[in-house]
Amino acid sequence: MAGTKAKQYNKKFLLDLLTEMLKIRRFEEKAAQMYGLKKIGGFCHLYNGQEAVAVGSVAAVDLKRDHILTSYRDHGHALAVGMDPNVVMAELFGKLTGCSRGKGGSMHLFDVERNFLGGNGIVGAQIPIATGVAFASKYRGTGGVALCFFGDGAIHQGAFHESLNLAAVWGLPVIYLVENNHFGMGTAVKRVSSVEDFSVKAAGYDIPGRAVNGMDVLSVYEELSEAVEQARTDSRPCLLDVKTYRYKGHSMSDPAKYRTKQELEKYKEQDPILLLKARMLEDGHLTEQEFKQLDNEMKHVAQAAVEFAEQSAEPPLESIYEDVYT
Amino acid sequence: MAGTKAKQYNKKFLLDLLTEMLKIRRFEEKAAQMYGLKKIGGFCHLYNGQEAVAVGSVAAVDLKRDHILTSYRDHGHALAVGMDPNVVMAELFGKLTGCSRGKGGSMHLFDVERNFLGGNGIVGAQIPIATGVAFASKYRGTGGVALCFFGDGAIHQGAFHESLNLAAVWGLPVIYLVENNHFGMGTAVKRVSSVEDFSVKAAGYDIPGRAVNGMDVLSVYEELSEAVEQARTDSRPCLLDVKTYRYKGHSMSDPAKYRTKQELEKYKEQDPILLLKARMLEDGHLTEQEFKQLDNEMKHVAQAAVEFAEQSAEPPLESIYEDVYT
Amino acid sequence: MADIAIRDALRQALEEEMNRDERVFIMGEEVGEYNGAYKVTRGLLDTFGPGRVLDTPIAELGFTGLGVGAAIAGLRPVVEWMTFNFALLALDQVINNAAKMRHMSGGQLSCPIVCRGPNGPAEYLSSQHSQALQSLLVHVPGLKVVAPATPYDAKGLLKSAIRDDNPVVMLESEMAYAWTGDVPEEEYLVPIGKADVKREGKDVTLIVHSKPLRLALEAAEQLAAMDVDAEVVDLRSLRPLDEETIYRSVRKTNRAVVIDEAWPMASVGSHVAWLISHNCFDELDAQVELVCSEDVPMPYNHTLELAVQPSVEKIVRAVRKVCYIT
Amino acid sequence: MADIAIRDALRQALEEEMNRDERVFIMGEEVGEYNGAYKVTRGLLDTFGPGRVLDTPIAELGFTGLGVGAAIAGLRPVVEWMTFNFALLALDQVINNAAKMRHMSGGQLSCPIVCRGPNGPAEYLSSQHSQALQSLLVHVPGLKVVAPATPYDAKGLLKSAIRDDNPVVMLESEMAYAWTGDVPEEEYLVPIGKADVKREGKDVTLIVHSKPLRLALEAAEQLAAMDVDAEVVDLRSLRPLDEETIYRSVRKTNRAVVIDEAWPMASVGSHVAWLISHNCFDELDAQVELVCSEDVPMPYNHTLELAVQPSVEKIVRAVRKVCYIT
Ligand SMILES: Cc1ncc(C[n+]2csc(CCOP(=O)(O)OP(=O)(O)O)c2C)c(N)n1
Ligand SMILES: Cc1ncc(C[n+]2csc(CCOP(=O)(O)OP(=O)(O)O)c2C)c(N)n1
Ligand SMILES: [Mg+2]
Ligand SMILES: [Mg+2]
Repeated sequence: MAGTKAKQYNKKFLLDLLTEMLKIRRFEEKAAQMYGLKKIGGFCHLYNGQEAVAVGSVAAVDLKRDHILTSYRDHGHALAVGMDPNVVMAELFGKLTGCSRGKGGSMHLFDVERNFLGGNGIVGAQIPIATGVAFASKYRGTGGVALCFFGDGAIHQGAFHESLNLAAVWGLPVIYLVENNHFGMGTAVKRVSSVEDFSVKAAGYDIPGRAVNGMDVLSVYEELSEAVEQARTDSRPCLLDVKTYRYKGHSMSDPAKYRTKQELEKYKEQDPILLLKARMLEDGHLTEQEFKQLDNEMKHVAQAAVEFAEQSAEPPLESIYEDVYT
Repeated sequence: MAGTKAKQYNKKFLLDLLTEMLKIRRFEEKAAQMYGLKKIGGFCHLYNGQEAVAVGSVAAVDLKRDHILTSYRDHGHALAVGMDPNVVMAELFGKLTGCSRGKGGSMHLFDVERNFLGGNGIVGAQIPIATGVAFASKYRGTGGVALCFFGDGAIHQGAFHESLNLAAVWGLPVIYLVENNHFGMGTAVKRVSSVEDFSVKAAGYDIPGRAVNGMDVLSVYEELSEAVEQARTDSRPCLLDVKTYRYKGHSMSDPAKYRTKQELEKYKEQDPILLLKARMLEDGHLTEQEFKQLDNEMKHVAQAAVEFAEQSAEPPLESIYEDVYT
Repeated sequence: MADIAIRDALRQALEEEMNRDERVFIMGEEVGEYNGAYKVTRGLLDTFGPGRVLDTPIAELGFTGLGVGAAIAGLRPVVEWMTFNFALLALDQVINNAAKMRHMSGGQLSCPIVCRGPNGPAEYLSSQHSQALQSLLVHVPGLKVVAPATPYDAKGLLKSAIRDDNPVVMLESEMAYAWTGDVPEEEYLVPIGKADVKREGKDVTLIVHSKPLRLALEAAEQLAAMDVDAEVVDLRSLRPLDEETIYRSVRKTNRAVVIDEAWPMASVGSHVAWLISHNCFDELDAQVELVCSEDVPMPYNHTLELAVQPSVEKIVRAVRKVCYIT
Repeated sequence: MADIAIRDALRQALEEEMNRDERVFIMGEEVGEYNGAYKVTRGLLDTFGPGRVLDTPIAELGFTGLGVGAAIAGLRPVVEWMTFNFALLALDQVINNAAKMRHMSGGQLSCPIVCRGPNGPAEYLSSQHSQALQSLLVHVPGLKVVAPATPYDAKGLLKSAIRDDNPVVMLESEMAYAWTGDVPEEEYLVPIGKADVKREGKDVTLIVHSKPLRLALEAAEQLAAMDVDAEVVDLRSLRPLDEETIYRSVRKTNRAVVIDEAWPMASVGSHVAWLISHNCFDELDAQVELVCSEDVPMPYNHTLELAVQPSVEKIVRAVRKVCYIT
């Protein structure tokens, strides 16, 4: 889990990463607020604290040919791939203008045009699916890589094991990225896992495995760039254990009593937004005022998304019979 | 995969191992013959060539407290735990006197009194079940170990992964024994596995793993003795990759065209029965004539089993409603 | 008598049975330290300790299979599935193993496992999280399936399920955990296989199970105002099914409406509707109506998800049909 | 016209569709080098190479999920399940993902996967290997399910299934692979969703699907000798169900017997029996009878396993009942 290389980045690139992370953070705060107001219902899994993972990873792929799949904790990935926050918020509101026409909700965001294939609610189910997406890319010779996010809880599902073996035997360009936020619901990793560093599991499939600092967006970007490049060139899978932390409860209904305030505060000291901000300030790529302004913009984006969602139409009753078959 | 230690064994012990292996060999030959005569139907998976694995393992456990579970290729294990060949053959004939009253057939041999819990037809399904049996032993403090046999094909099932993690996290005394006969049906291990030595997978669960020579009954016995002792003492799982070979096709209907005669002949040179016989001859524990006599006895045992099965009654029609609920 | 919620009735049942029989233990995701995703197991970890209340990894196939193994080895596992949607991953162990163990061993083995958890739609959860999957389990001989809808039945049936020597699946409902009702102070059991007439009537029989019981009772009230006296039969047990109670009622009322929150095809609802059509052919004054969920996946939008499910209005409409009230 | 076996009709369909559309590929256990466990894929590896005919590890959940991923990424996978009994391991990917992809993405994704293989009892296989599991799949909206019983229907339906933009499950029968029948030389399709009247008659309608079709036709012959003229409706497609063809026939004959080799509860058989009871209420001269398998797991003993299943005799008996012939 090395720090970022001494590489130089241009301002625009860094600003983009910062913008994306801020956008997610402010969007999630708005979503939480709207959940409180009962504009959003059901399970709503927020991404606060983990922004560097989606943003750093997405920056490393080429969404013209690469694909992204993740779990129900998918707002961050949806925004990172460039989905319109309005359309995402409208989906959370269950509106017709939502990306999934109000059928999917928070757990099922999709954007086929951006190669973002969801948004899956069954823990671990996206792992074989992403493996199949990589298979399709290889089959067609597109050069595309599949990037599959899943949680530290999902790694114990049999689907993980079956997929890694299949991908290894068939040489599929898929990156298995454990978004290790140290908890699966209320369960700390060490209570349900026999190993602490998941990247050791890679050896059982004779594929590369690495641990990554998921609080540092540039670390994530660099590790992913390397992994994507390798998967693309060698057509082989790899396994990354990306360590991060979620600030909120598992879903909106979880008070998160299973961890201490101190632990949370400790992680917040390495907050991915603050970390990048500090580096940019230091490098002279950002001023406090620019940051404030950017942050305000993102708050407006989130607020505008709410207004868009509010004003959007409910899906008509007859639509229950749609989207079932072609 | 060390050779057997220079340990001394007494004649009776060695003779017992030899007897058991011969019993299985002759029983299987009889079963094949009866299958040809259509006295036995369906899938019939023979154990010829693998005798050392079941016999050496069973010799290492204590069936008063330890349990054994295996797949559909279960005749060898059934006989090795001491089941009456008559009762086993009667089950293959589907007779009322069979261990499973003619309900189970070849794939579903059980003997609860001998702690032999089957005989499972779903590839890999016995792995979590055996894990649960080990759980029960630990729960009750019996000191019992569960010995779980499964094939090289079964290791790619998700159930394997889920079970090993559970057993490792909960400290369950279960020995996961891959009966690696190099093929899952017509599929050579290397075509479906990203690793050749399965014992490397143990590290992914932080448990011990070892490769074992499964053609040498004393190697199997020694490795298993050690593993059983360790599992019993430390209450921890382990993974053994026991290399063996099956002489017949996958089931009676398989002509086994996927391998060469030479490959088969090469393995037959290390035949587990011949290997032990040679050692015993050398050590002066056996004469050619004693061997002949023993072999004849076992042929008689197999023949007697057929006669018993032939003469046994068919289950009555009403029995279809039995053994469904208590 | 005490007025308690279904979740508390279930917890009482677990607690009483764990006190009565030390072979009983409970495992599942978040059942321990988190006190249960829906708080059914609240306090049990404190009372019985981590040896009998076990938090599992997210590995439905593995831990359900572990339960099967523990059950055939003599324990009495209660497996909590966080929801039945996730239990699709475990279906192999339930259908191929738990339901078959006694049979394929010719009666040698028992598999006294209880698998329980919420089934059926909750709210705002979209299509992967809102399925009523009882049909898949009720189809299978070797299993018992119960579906209580009151605290009294929930407690009494769970206690019976734990004492039953067969595998029992128990359907609960997230939406109904908070429903309250009277439960006696003294110990009691509700036998598996007995339906319960929850309201007597003479004009039409409503046959229902699980949480739509409330809809049926409410519909009966509305019908009373229209001078239609509805009898409400709560199946409580789906396998075995108490056909006699159903027929006795229909032979009195000559009209029947079956209510099932599952999809229509190959469902418990359409099966019961056929049974009545078949066995009360000469006594029926009208075709048997089925009120079920629309034959579509569940949408996230709340208006749509309500439109998809059975409702009081739909039940009343169906009753008017069978009573020829225009 | 050529007289060919069902297995060859299926192979022709695969070959033609693979020639027509290079997005079509096939994968499963032993489909390649072994030419298929039941020889349906014989020769396809030679013709299309290992890139399009893939032998998988034994990992039903993994490779079915891989198929789902390949399908949403634009390919047209045909997944062969060695039998449906093993597909219970894959059910999560079929029910939670394949059937939901279009819906939860609000119509953005299609999942044109075909899952096929033998379903239902073969011979001498006991309870884990002899299940007719169509009810579990037919229950689920979002899937299509077809069940041919002649070479003509098998070929035409498989071609339609592969071209269909929805997930299609196809039930075959081990016992029927060798059944022969006429298949045109020129290309043709059988539309999904259309039943076929396999024999015209006026006195009673037999409704059937899959391999019991032969029993129904034979029963019709025997009935003819008794002066009962039976019409035989072969459903061919179970979801969508061609209700009109069923009702048209029953409205003519006024009597119906449904035949299904699955267990009775929550089955396709009892569902169809209810549909007829409901929609032909005024036209029925007798209750609708259901001839299905006994409600027990399948025993190994051949006499018992035949007793458990539908038979010509049982069908004739049921027809006599609905015709009031004593
Ligand atoms: C198969 C399955 N089992 C259980 C659940 C319920 N569940 C939803 S999220 C979750 C925890 C997952 O933890 P992790 O994989 O670490 O992801 P995170 O939520 O931390 O992002 C559980 C148990 C589910 N959705 N699917
Ligand atoms: C879940 C499942 N999938 C497929 C099968 C069909 N099948 C039976 S045995 C077998 C090969 C298993 O090979 P291996 O595990 O190496 O055991 P071996 O037969 O060599 O002892 C297959 C594919 C099955 N019984 N269960
Ligand atoms: Mg997590
Ligand atoms: Mg093998």
